[in-house]
Amino acid sequence: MNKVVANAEEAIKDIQDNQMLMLGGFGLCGIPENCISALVKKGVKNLTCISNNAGVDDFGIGLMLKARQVKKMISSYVGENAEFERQLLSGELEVELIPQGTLATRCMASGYGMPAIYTPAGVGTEVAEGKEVRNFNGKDYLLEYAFDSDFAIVKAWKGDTHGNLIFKDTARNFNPLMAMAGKITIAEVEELVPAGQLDPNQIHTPGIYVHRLFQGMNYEKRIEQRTVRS
Amino acid sequence: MNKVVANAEEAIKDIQDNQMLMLGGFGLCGIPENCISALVKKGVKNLTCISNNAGVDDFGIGLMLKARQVKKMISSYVGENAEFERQLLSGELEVELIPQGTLATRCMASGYGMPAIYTPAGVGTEVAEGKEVRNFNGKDYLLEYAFDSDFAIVKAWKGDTHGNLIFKDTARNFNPLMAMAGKITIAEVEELVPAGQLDPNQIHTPGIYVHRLFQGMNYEKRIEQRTVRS
Amino acid sequence: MLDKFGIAKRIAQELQDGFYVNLGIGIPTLVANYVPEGVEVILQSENGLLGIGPFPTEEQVDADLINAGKQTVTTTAGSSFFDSAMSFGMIRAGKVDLTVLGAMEVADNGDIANWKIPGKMVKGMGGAMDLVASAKNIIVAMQHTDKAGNSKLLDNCTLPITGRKCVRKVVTNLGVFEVTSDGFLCTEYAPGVSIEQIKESTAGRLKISPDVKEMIV
Amino acid sequence: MLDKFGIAKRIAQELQDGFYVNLGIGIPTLVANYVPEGVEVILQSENGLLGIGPFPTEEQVDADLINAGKQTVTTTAGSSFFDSAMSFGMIRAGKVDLTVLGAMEVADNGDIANWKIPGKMVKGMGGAMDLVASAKNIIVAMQHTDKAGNSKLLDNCTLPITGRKCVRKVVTNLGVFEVTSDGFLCTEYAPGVSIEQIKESTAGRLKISPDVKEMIV
Repeated sequence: MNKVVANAEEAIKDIQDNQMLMLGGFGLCGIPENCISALVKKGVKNLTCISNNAGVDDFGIGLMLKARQVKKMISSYVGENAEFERQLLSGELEVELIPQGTLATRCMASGYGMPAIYTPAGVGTEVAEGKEVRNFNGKDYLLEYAFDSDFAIVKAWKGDTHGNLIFKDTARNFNPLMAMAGKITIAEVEELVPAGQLDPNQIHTPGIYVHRLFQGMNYEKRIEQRTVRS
Repeated sequence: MNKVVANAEEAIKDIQDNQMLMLGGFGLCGIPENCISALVKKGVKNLTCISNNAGVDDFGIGLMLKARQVKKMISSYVGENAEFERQLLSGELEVELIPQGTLATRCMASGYGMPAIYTPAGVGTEVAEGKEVRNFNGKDYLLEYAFDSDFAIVKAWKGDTHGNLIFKDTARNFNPLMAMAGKITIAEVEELVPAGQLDPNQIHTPGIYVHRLFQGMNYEKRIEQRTVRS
Repeated sequence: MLDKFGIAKRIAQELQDGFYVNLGIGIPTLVANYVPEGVEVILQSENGLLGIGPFPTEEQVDADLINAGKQTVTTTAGSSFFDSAMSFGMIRAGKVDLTVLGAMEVADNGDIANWKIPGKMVKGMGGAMDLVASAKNIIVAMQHTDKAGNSKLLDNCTLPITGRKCVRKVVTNLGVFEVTSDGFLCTEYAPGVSIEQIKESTAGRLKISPDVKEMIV
Repeated sequence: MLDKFGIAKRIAQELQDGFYVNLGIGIPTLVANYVPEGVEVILQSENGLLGIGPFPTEEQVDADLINAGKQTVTTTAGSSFFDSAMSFGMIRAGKVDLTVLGAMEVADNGDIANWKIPGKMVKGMGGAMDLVASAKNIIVAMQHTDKAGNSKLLDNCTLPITGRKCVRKVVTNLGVFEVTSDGFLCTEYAPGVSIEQIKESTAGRLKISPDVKEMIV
């Protein structure tokens, strides 16, 4: 029971062309920087990526877009990325936009073995097109399906050798949900400790959901909107 | 923003006859001892109680049963209680048995604003009678509805004046789920601290779900199966 | 007529002590600056935070602590972090007392459009569709007309909608408008604005409340 | 013929390094005592714990730390606590590698009955229906016959069932039986047990594997 691998290259080595990946993070906050770099280096292509956002031109998933590795993005918001826009308009890139809460809950559904969930988000809008609508207690809901992703790649603050994860602040976001949802889940952590060092009451993601992890390095943690008090 | 009330009597004072209550705990572990005592003292009647178990004869919900306050129990397992058995066989008490995971997930659904969930538990059994069955990816699931409970009463380890809660060990169990699910949620805590004292990364139940709480006292924490190493 | 700060100030009057509030990007964010004396509200950020504090000092800046607009923020005493499913869970379950959003168009039945303009690059709805479908009390903060002078309070939205029949109240630079079964009901006009001006600037069904009064901001 | 410890020992041979395992009450609990050398498994308790340790010493006893049988326990290094929804979530999602349960009856199509006896006070299914409906690999540990000598391996369950077509393997005091589309397949017989005895004691469809061998425990 030691899920630790040496580094990002080792962790992602079995990811193949045409697979589906989930990537944690909200904007550039809590993204798996090391694995993204390794994916760019590996050059794997035609990926379908589920991630709330698509990075910026020169950071995050933007690096994979620039290297033309992404066939389809499944996201809730994809602004702030000129290369993204170019590929989308030229038809090189396919995009599926999903309400943010629906995206999150579809991840959770996978991790909880629920095949589908009902949410009111998008009822009566173009998001509802082709979807089943059902009324409960006078309110309409859409049936939305759990994701079925080959891999989930997440970034945590602390992790132990059993794969237990703890996230920090709003860098938590989609990470624990995607960690539960991958057929194979890969975690990179800022601080890796032996099993037994983390308080079992404070674990956000139990190790049963995590297949491999490694100690990440050189985190840049770029800030999109640096706002300070005057 | 101060949700603190003086004691259990104050916390439960608006609970009325014929209402529905959720009570946290698994067996006698993590049950809201103070509120149960106050409910017995108040003598409120004809309650529908949702709780994984029904206590033992002289402790936990067993005390409410003995005082004939419970009209209906909704539980997954109700052994270990002679008075319970007597009332059930005499027709004084109604019981609805629900698979444990279904019980937990129906609480979560309430707290997450999901009107219903799909679970495979009980498919093909008498639990499925009258319920909608739906096949997803070759497997059958039952449609199960979110609970709609007037009150949820939970027991936490630590809480702050904003209602943020932290649970300890397996005394967590149903407590955070029910805390999310009550129209009004009451928490009793072993240690009450001012807002700002608890680490925001370690909160199990955010205060938004908790309407009032109080510092509990004289916890007995009875053990059902005291097993020790020889 | 109000400027954006005035709109935010007026909306701040809707806040009640103990409210949990979600403020959208733009004018709604400004509402946090005008919380009335003696009122304590807790701000929710849908990326997973209850208890948004002020912007950080240079020393406090932490890349792991941002709001839904991706701005660096701080926390207040009693804050908590959670994942995105719980965040939208508490919104969906009606635990957030008030949601304030910007909009491009609002229809007189409460429909709202604020996520997509045909012909322009679509960036996505983010959490807007979840918020409008789930929140129990939604106030829209926006200019009454667009830059060309066209009303943004309409019979029907012309843009793709974000949610149906969900807006309860609209606060614009011209006044306060409740959404009723009879369309918009003007209950307050901004200082220096005439009822005539409001009528001219509103394309949707509009009634003027018999108790209409000048807004106090 | 095996005693209950022998059944537990044989099931322990199914454990693989790194397995997450849920052990039911009774004989299944005993399996934890026979984990093979060099194999590390993590035990899940459906009341919200991964990493069940041994029973506590008198000094370690903590009322807040119990297993699903309500016994006081301890934790192992790397354990974690979670709520009941996540606990059954990970079970439902197939993250638990092996589930070992007791049963009153098993049918030759994999149906299991272990929660209710008509005419007796019904205590409830607890987590049993969730476990049998969700677990990807279920082994039943039980006596081959009831106290009156009637087979518990049947064509059809006579008792109300807990789950349909879910049992993969049955280990009894007489042998090991895989559930196949042709019914029970006996792959091992217990020391001192004859094939004849197994045939006589089994009411459901039964085949004897051509590779059948004596169990090593």
